[in-house]
Amino acid sequence: MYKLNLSEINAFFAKIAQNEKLYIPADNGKGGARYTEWAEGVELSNACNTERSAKDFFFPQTENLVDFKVNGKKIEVIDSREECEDFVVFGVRACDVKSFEILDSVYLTDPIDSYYKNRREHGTVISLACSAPEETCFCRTFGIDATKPAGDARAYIAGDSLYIEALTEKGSALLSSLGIAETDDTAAVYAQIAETEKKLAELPLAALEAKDFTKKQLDAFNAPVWAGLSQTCLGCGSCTFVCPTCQCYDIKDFDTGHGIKRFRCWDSCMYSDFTMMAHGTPRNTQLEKFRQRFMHKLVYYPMNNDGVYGCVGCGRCLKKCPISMNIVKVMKSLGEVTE
Amino acid sequence: MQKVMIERAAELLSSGKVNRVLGWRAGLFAHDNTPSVFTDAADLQANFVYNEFCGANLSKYLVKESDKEGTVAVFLKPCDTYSFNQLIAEHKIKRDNVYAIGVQCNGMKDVNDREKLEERCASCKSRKHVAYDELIGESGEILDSNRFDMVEKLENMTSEERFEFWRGELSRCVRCNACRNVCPACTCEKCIFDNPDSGSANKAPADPFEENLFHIIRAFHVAGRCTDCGECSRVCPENIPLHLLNRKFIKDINELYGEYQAGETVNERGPLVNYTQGDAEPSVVYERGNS
Amino acid sequence: MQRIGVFVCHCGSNIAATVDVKAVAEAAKHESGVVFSADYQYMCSESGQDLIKDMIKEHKLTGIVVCSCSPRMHENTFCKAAAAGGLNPYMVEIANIREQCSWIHKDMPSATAKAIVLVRSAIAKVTLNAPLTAGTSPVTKRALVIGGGIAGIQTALDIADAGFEVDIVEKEPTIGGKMAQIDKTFPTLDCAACILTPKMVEAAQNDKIRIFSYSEVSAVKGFVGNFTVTIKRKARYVKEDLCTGCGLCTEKCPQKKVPNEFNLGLDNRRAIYIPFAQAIPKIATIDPDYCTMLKSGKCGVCSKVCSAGAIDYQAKDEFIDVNYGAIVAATGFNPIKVDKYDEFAYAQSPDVVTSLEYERLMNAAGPTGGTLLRPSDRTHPHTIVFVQCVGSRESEDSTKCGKSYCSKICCMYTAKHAMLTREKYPDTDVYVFYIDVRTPGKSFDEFYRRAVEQYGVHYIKGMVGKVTPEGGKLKVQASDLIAGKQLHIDADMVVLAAAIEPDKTARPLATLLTASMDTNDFFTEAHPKLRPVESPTAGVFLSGACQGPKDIPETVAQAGAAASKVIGLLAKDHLVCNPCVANANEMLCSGCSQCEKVCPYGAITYSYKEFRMPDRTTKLRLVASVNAAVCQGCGACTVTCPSGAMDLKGFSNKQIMAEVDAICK
Amino acid sequence: MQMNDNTFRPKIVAFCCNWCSYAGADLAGTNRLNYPADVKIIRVPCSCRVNPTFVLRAFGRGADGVIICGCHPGDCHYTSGNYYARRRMTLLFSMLDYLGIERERTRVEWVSAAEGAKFAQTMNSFVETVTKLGKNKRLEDLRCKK
Amino acid sequence: MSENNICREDILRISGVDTRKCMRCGKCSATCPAYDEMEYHPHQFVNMVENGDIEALVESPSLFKCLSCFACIDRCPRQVEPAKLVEAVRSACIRRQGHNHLSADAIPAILDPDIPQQALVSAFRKYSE
Repeated sequence: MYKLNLSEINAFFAKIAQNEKLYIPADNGKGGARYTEWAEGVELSNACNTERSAKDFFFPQTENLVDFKVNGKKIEVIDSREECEDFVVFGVRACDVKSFEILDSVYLTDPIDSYYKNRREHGTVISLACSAPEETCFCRTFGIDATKPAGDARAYIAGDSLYIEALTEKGSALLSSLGIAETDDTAAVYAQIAETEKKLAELPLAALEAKDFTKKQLDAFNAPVWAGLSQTCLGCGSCTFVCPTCQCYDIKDFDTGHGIKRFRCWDSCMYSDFTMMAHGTPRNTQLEKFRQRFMHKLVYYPMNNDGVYGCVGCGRCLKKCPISMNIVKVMKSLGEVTE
Repeated sequence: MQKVMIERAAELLSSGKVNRVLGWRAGLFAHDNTPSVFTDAADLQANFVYNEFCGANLSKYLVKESDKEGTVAVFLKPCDTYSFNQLIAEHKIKRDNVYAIGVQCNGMKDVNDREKLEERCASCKSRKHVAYDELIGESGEILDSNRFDMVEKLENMTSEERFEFWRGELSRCVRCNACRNVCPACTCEKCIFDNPDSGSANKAPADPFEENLFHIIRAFHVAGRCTDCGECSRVCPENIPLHLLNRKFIKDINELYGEYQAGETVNERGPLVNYTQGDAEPSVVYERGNS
Repeated sequence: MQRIGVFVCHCGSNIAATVDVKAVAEAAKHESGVVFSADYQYMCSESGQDLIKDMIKEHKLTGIVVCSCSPRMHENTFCKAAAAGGLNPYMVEIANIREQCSWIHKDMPSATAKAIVLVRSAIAKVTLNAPLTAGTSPVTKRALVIGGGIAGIQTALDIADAGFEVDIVEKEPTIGGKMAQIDKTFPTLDCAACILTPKMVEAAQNDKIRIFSYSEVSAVKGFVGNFTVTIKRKARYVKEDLCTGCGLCTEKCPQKKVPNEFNLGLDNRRAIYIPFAQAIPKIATIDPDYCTMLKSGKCGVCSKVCSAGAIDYQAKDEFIDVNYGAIVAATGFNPIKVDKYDEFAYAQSPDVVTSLEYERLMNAAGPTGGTLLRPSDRTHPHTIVFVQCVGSRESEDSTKCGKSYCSKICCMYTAKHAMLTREKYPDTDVYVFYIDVRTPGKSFDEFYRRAVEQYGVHYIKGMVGKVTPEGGKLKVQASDLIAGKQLHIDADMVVLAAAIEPDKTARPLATLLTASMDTNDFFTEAHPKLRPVESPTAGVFLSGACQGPKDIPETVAQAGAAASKVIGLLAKDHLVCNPCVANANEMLCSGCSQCEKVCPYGAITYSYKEFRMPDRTTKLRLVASVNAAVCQGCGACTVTCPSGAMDLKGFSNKQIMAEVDAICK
Repeated sequence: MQMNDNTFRPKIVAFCCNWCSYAGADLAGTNRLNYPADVKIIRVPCSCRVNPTFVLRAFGRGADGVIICGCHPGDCHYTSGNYYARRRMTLLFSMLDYLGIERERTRVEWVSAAEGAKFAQTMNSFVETVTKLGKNKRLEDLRCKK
Repeated sequence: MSENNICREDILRISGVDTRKCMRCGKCSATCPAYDEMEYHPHQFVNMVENGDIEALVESPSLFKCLSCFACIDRCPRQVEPAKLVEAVRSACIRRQGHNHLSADAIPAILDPDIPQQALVSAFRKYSE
């Protein structure tokens, strides 16, 4: 394990940033944190997690897929893709690291999404173990250990030091190039892990259990509770846009006046035009749209992915939903009816 | 308060005067209450809540609820009653199907900083209920609010400073549409931004222009109808102070066309569907404030 | 996909001298949708139009763009040519490359570049044009005239003359209006009654004219060609079909103390009355405010003396609905109340009268039988002071009830009064205090000069400052600005030329008609110069002083003009509507009613309609619909509509945005 | 076809009402009154037909200035259209200014059918003002750039 | 003339009167109770101020013959308010003299509360001239 004094952390960041772009969570001046490109003066945030998830790095909100040029009466297709540069993301929490696995399962299985793959290959993820989980955290529910995040490398902040260990070849290549001292004295790390585990056990949502709904799929689908749960859903996309695992997108063409730009953009299953087809949409009511979102995360996804849930318990939707409806409330209600 | 409200709601349900009650349902914590419809007394007793985290403006839900059969009782805070009136004026709420209960409000707390009042409550414009069938607690007065202070501060900046300020704010927009969907004035059958036929729809906000377009048009479409309930800013997941756009329109309207508070009464002709021959010329924009 | 043809006109050298027309035609060829593009010497010439017709057929064009002069010049020409070629005339767009390009730019490259942009913009627009068909709506061949004064009577007579049925609604028990109260008319001094009453009789006897006297308009629905008007026939308590107008009841009625409004309260009438001898219809009316039978149930004298049995104390207001194709407002004027002018002592002394009261005092059928007597002591006045401009030409922020406009008729009728007074009673001294004497009219100034030169009326430039009743006299303090003196005159009578204002019923009527009014409550004309007798609301016309102060000849002229407009309308079986009108997409409309509020024509209405929802339920929703016959296509509603449900045909959101895009490209 | 030299030429979109201002522009042409070719006119039935989205669209697509011309207040062919336009555009332009978009890029002028000279003079002064400001950078849509 | 000339603009500013609103009807003069005492009559006052003929007014005893009864203000159909002009010329005139004749002690103990303030002040100016 590498170790460095926290006072040297900016020098450590500077070293990484010499070779490739580095993104770290920094305070946004609004009481939250967001991933910011590191430059002199950008400080690592103390916040538990960023307001927006880390999925933006690999699956940005909009990306230009291709351009069409209209020349007189001819149409020319232009590959507008720019080669992705190497970059490092530091400070990703266990939940968000887990979300990359879920995104991978969608975008890196056949047919492989080359845009996503390109970004994934060029990105190095240094995770950061949690030490102060929040009341909205429930990653434990999905078997995620906030103290042992995955990634290419994993960091701990314990006492006045930053401990960091490589987990993949990519990670170790990066770390070894930085010339940081190694240490065997990891007692402080373990002490902190123990302390964090205690905190995790005391979280208000610690007892939340992820039930296996897959066996009672139809019961869950037909449960009358959906009506009440979705009743006041506004149909906005805030839950899906802050969610690290929501991976639906739409493709939109934009007429620039002298050509067409084709964009991929995030879509939300809450939107009225989600999966809009010539005949309309298969889910017309907000109840159906609402149900789809949670059935997908809690039932359909686990069914197709060996029981892995489509939720990582980051708790962002608990904070951001305008009407404070969220997956925890859904799981509780659904748990009761499928008992 | 909460206890009285539960009792009254239960009474209304059992007497058959109303079929449903629109209120707030307690959440996992004290601060995540959800707007909800109650139909039985036991549910009310167990889950109905009214505390300082009941910010959601329930009048928006009446658009749907009052269209259903039967009568719905609704609890309205003072600022919600303005939206209520405005929605009635626009034929969005069937008044006959609603039993409106005004409830006293001493300001709602900010979910992000639970010690503080929400900005909209700290600069509350009115504690007066402008519409109700009955009242629980007290109805206050129209207040002398400082709600335009920040707008004024922005007006006094230079054009460059304002541009930077708004770029900083609007660039965070994720176009989740929460501000629009929660807005009681945004009750179109289909929003132009969702309608590919309108020429303005664009789901992929790939350029800062889209952010400007969306927010200018959103604010413009509710100008003269916006009651300044502040829901847009409350729900923004990126904490963009969207109310500053709406308040700019309100401030301009007040200054140029006379004091106007949307929703104060039903049936008033809003300032954008009205005029006087002596209205200010558009050049007034160039003649005032900082450039 | 559209197949668009582009025609670039040289207009001789008007365009070709500064715009490279060949380059423009060539550039247009490369635009998407364009299948034909050419330049031509004169597109508006016969052969130019033939080129359009031929190319439409040859290239199966679905839309054409003509790059030429302003559409205000030849849009119609090219639309007709397109129609002759078998194309919908609304599939034509004009790129204005003359007035807005070749004529204002000197340098060829930039003018040509601009012309190409303008053509592109027109192509972009025409690509989105849709064929439009002008709709039609039927016309009810009956007109309504509201107001039975000289304006209303003349309008009705002229309409009836053309063979159309016309109804007059008059709120008083008789038609005749203000002119019936006037003694003589200027500048000819013929007797008003002598020229008015034959017209009243003519109206009554014309089988095309129905007169609803003692009636009011209480509701108006519909639009041009198809109005439905609810007329309230006020209870008269006398059966119109039975009353013979013998007048016995009006003599026997014991209630004698009713101020006679026809004589402006200068004498009294009975509770059952016929306003004046030549009243049309000559039917008695019971005044419910004074009739003791109606008030307390005790009396019944009139019923007893009426041999025709026409009295009906149980009568109720009746409401009838009638359909009309056109409506004429002829609600006339009234003198303003002058009580607020304390300095003129109108309220203090009965010898201070308004000009209209003076008119009655001079009239043979008036309260004094035509002998000029002071109202206070019925003696003959020897000194009479006329004050001009009382309440006219006051500043807008005046705290009194004055008007900012000139009442127009006062100068002339005061000259008339002064002249007639001097003629009948040469021993009276007559003073006229004026600010300006305004006499623009045929034989008007000559008339005024006659008053001064022939009749010796004292015209004094200056105003009366104060009138004080003192010892049976009126002490008049005034200034003579030319002599630079203050005058003190002991007068016997003071006559105030009170300003005139629109009748109080005009404002609520305008609301019913959705016709617009100015701040003084005069009806607004559709165009102050070019459409002076039409209101901006289609199918509503204006006659007489309800549009602005007018004397009798002007009123009659305008009445005839309004009638001719009505005849022109009623002569049509169908009205062709402008197809470039707003239309509401009911699927998008959310029924907020904002558009209804901005529509200047009342063309938008709301109704509940049943819609099938995507989940197969049905839902009743309030939605807007535009009456294409009434809409004039301004587009105010389209911008007011937040959801874009309201759009304007021919100038749709998409078309305008396409033009913007093409220009900014 | 851009000018050969590199001096900046602004793109100006002018919305003109059919009854007054468009006729005023025609009169400017009939009287051969010069104004820069940068001005391109879009004919609308009334100034009240101009939707704020059109104005924003023009800026997004690369316009450097937008001017709306209508009948003088009180002279509207449709009696009240320009009164509504006046309120809408005042509020819209005030909002654009508030967002830090240069206020000189927007203008409303009342030009009657008889005011050809005023039309030309208005366009000259507007083009001059916008040229001084330079390219619209704060409200352009970069996607539409060539 | 004197070194500190009073100009038309001063009078218009002090009085707040727009002399252009006058339509020369003479009702002010017709109504004036002090007409015969005055060299220049109210309507002439308005006209002279409009023409910038201020010196003649300042020199004229008319200035202090005006009773400040405000009849002209009340009756003027165009709301020109001639008495305010008179008062403005008076105060400009006093300002030019460099001292104020008014003393607070001079105010009688009992006053009709309905008398307009301006009438009082102008009366003091008038009698202390």
